[in-house]
Amino acid sequence: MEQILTLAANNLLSPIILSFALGVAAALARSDLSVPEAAAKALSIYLLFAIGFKGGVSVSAHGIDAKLGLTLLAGVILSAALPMVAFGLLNVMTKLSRLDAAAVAAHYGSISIVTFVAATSVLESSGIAAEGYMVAVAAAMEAPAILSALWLISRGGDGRRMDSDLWREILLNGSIVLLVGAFFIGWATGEEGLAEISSFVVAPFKGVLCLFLLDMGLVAGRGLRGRSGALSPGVLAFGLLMPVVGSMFGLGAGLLLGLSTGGVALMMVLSASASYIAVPAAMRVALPEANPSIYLTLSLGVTFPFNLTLGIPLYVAFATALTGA
Amino acid sequence: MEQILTLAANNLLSPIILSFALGVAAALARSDLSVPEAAAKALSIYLLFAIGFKGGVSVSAHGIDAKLGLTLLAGVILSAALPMVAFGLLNVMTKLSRLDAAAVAAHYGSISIVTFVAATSVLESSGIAAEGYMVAVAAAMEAPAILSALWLISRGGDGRRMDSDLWREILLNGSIVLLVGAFFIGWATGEEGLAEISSFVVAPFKGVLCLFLLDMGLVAGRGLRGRSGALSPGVLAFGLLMPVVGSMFGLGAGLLLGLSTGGVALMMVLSASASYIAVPAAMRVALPEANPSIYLTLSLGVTFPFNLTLGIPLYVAFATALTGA
Amino acid sequence: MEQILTLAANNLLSPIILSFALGVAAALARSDLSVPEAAAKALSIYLLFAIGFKGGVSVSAHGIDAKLGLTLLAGVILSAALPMVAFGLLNVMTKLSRLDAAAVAAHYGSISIVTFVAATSVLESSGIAAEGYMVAVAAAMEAPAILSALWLISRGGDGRRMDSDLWREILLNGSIVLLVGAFFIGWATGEEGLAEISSFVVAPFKGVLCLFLLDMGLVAGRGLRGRSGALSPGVLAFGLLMPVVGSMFGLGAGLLLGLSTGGVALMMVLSASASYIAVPAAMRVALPEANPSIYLTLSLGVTFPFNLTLGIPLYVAFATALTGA
Amino acid sequence: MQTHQAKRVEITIEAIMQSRLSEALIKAGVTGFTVLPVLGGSGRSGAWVRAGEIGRASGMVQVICIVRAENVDKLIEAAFSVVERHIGVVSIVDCEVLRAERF
Amino acid sequence: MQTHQAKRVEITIEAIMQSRLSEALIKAGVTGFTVLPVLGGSGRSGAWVRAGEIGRASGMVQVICIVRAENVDKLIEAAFSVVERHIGVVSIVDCEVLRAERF
Amino acid sequence: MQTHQAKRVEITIEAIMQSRLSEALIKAGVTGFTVLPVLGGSGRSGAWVRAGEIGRASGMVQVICIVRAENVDKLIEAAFSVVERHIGVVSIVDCEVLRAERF
Ligand SMILES: Nc1ncnc2c1ncn2[C@@H]1O[C@H](COP(=O)(O)O)[C@@H](O)[C@H]1O
Ligand SMILES: Nc1ncnc2c1ncn2[C@@H]1O[C@H](COP(=O)(O)O)[C@@H](O)[C@H]1O
Ligand SMILES: Nc1ncnc2c1ncn2[C@@H]1O[C@H](COP(=O)(O)O)[C@@H](O)[C@H]1O
Ligand code: NA
Ligand code: NA
Ligand code: NA
Repeated sequence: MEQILTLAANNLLSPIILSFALGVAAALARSDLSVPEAAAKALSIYLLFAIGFKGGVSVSAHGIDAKLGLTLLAGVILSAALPMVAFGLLNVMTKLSRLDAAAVAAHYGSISIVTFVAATSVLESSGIAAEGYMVAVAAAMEAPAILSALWLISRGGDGRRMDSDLWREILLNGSIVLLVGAFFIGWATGEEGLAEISSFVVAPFKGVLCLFLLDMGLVAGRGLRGRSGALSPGVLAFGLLMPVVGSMFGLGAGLLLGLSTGGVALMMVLSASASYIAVPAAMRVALPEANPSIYLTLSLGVTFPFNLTLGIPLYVAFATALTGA
Repeated sequence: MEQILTLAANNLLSPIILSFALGVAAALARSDLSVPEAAAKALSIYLLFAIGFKGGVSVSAHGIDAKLGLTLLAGVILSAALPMVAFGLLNVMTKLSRLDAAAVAAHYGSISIVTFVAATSVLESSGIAAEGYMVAVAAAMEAPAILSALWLISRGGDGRRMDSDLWREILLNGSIVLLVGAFFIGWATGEEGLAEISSFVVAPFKGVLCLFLLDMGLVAGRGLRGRSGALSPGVLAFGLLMPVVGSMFGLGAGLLLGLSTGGVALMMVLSASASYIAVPAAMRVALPEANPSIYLTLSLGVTFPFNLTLGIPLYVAFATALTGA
Repeated sequence: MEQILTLAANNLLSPIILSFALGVAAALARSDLSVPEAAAKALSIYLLFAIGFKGGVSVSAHGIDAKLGLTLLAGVILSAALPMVAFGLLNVMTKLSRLDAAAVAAHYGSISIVTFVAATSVLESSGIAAEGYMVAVAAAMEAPAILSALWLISRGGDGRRMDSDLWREILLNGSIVLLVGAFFIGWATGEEGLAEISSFVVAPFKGVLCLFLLDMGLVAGRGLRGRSGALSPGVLAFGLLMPVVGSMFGLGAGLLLGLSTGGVALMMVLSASASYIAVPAAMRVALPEANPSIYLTLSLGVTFPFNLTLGIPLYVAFATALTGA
Repeated sequence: MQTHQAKRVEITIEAIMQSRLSEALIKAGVTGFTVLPVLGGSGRSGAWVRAGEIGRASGMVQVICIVRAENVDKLIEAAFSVVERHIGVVSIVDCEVLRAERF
Repeated sequence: MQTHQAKRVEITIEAIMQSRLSEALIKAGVTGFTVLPVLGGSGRSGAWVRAGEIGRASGMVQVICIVRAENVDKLIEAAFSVVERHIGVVSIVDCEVLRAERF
Repeated sequence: MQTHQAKRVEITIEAIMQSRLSEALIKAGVTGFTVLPVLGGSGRSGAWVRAGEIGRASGMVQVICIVRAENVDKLIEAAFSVVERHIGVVSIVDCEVLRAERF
């Protein structure tokens, strides 16, 4: 318990979290501070490239693990199953329509790569190692949740939501391609490749993450300001409960697979986090009648800050305790 | 004197100033070289974040100074008072209308954060320390000058210029919020936080400043090319005289407060510099009839280059001589 | 031969080339991965500034070489002459109209600065030194080819293509001005200037190049996907043959001038590479009836990837063999 | 200079639907269109600005399509089939064009 | 497909005034509008391009507002009260719209 | 509020030709114009998107010019002399403007 608190306090006082808080505060105070869209996208390209690349280098260094395949599979299953859990909870806790509930559920099966990145940076600071291929697991967990949600809807008699364009857009969305591509580049070039570009992908990483989270804070804060009315107390409670529930599924999977402490923690983080890029875009195409204010505010305005500030230290503490590290 | 010349020569031959000169030259030659707007904004976000953060870290390292409060107050007073001085000088030296003179005056009470950043980098190269909280003073000096200018106008019988939106826009403008926010983040996380992100906020700082000043040079050069006709000789002379006059007020304040050599130099730089972001925007809203060609060309095309090239070494030399360092 | 293969294999497995390949693959698979235009432009500004600056520092360190003037002259002559060679080859190998052939020819006389940058990074990794002023030669080779192409057209009775605006646009285009400007800044500030900003212009250079080539790959891939139909087999063959032919002229010039191994290699690279920024823009103004699909796809979709992957190792190997290093 | 009657159709639609709209327009025989970026807007589904978009997924674009009057119905039906379930606005203006052979 | 008569009002105004204009429009009962970025322009107060703006403070935007004909006067008065002392241009075009219930 | 008849000319043209078009317009006595960015488009010379432009040299812009009806012919001739050999579209719409003294 004490360890959790220390970790949480350390986490809350890191420049990364404080930058996020600054963004939220600036947005709530209606400051005109803003990061240009192109710059925010460039920062995210940098983060995806760096995190994928470093994951690949780590795999090339430690050799390929027998558990890789199983872990990927577990990720896919979690991503597909968590929307069912979320949908059930939403039916109990809220009065959302079937459509809105399915759309929200899709977000919680999928993942937030920024939460993942923030968690790796916390692990690193704490000196806890993790399997390099967890970035590949992250990529594998992006899409299955969307299919689950559409299946939930089609069971309600409302079909024909997917076209082949949407398939391609989901499976080959920019983040997945960049993350996986950089992972393979890191794997192929290994330590030697890392040596060449480490003063780009390693040294400034945390600083870039600060600026990126500043922008995320601005975006989340604006969403909260403009749309918080869209959330009933039940929906809000779901946004805080679901990540914890999800993380428990991730914990179970991680322990079953026998992952390292860091691996278990990241599996929890992936299960706990909710998408706010890939899934919203897919929902706008496939379920345009679902209300974006609900799923965006919930995912980015509630669950993301929760995971970033309290969730990550909690998951890391659990993983540490239960893997006996 | 010799020291001033050496300092000035060193300053003029630094990559930072030469990058600015390259930008001016390219713009005057009508090259199509340009830095995308989003990139320039991203660079300025980086600079504000880094300078604020480092200021905060320095305060956390040296402890809070009893003079902090007084220095902030002095900054506010200078910002509010210098427009009166400028307005007086303009009435004597130029034939500008009351409205245009007040608009110009507002710029000279407020500050240019890039001039401040360039000055800190000169101080650093010369090994001269300064109070970390000078960035907070910079933030405090942005806005008061605007009120003074509007007061000057309202004395002419022309009132009702401020609405509550404008108040918020001025006090919570992006630069101030980011600068002050990063200052507090640096203060809260201290040396430990700096260690985490110093390869982002410290190592590449001067290089980023080069590219930023390249863009500033392009912008200033384009302004000079397109609008220099707007400036009469009297107005031009004001643009060169006023920073020196302003710096003397800053010098007095700095000596009275007993600041360090670097602190006095920065106080001079702040008083000498003229705004070209916050104040012009406020003027467009509050005094739309004032001619932007005059105040923009003067502030960015005349005073900014003067301070950057000759002013800073001059102020540093004065501060060094008079603080007996 | 073995050395060529090793060099080629090393080159193909560098993060830089793999990033390019990732971009091409993502574009061909119709992923929505994209680098914002402003970010891509910012990256290219960084690369031009860094490469120019480092070239200048190197000149300041090694003193000015008697061959500088002659090498510049050789560059201008090559740039003016190679379009004739290309035009002849195109008439033999393809059925392009006179207009399209001249437009294509212009591209092959001019240069691709990214190919040049990639080559300098290969040389660096292999520990092969080159004359610092080769960046100035690169700048000098951008424009003459355009005049040659217009002369080729005007011989066909079709004149009056140049206006003074176009002259200025070509000679003072952003890349040339930035490259040459940064070269002079590096020259003026020397090793001391480099020390100040080397953690910006040296350390992250290769990493930035990765992201830039990712974007180039995306752009080239999209071009190939959308427009490859525009290329007949003859035109395609030209796109692979011409760089090799060009490189032989560069080799001859480099050997005649007595350049270092690296200098000869870079002269080959410049002669082999084809423009895809400055010349296309000039062609849209001067020869709007020429088909951009042909010259863009050829230059960026065929010749650029060829040079990047196979060409550079080949040219370096040749240069190494023939300068006896 | 001789001009010709035509119709200028302006469709404001979510960016994510733009490729689908383009395809539908091309299928409906449209010979060309132009896409403009949109900074922000306001409507029944609330106000938004591109810079402040949550998730940055839901920006909009404006597609402008100039057609001969006789083709406007086909175009609008094609557009409507895409826009129907989505937020967005379609407006039509009479215009004149140069170089009618292009439309 | 059935269309309905409406007016398309286009207001080119300094970016810094846009939030004030939006507020005025909404107060005047407008149900929606779209904001386009502007790259540059030229007018009595001189020429400017966004990329070359001194201080980057003074860019412009174009606000497009489609309203029923009976509401256009109210809209224009609201717009004019904001634009009045500022540089900018207001133009009005007759148009047709789909889904009239939206306006 | 009093409005005045005018013409709104919209010229979609390659970005690289814009400065030449602006000069031609100013020579033709135009008092102002506004330039909008274009994200992408499709026409006889194929489809393109700005983000996917090879070489990024060949983007387009849209120039909007409001003039009195009596000046429209001069304007169009000036525009056409620039656009002629280039790809691009010119359309003209009747509009009303406030503050007629500005045009
Ligand atoms: N009356 C209108 N005039 C211009 N644009 C509109 C109007 N109504 C809606 N829009 C645009 O269409 C988008 C979606 O509108 P809505 O479907 O009403 O939420 C808005 O964000 C605006 O960009
Ligand atoms: N005749 C016009 N047609 C289109 N846009 C115009 C016109 N006149 C002015 N503008 C736009 O309005 C802005 C301000 O105009 P002005 O108030 O005349 O300086 C210009 O920068 C243009 O963007
Ligand atoms: N019918 C049209 N409606 C609107 N814009 C068009 C149309 N035709 C062409 N354009 C625009 O003009 C550009 C060049 O057209 P084109 O000369 O036909 O290739 C296209 O990329 C579009 O941006
Ligand atoms: Na999840
Ligand atoms: Na000042
Ligand atoms: Na060449």
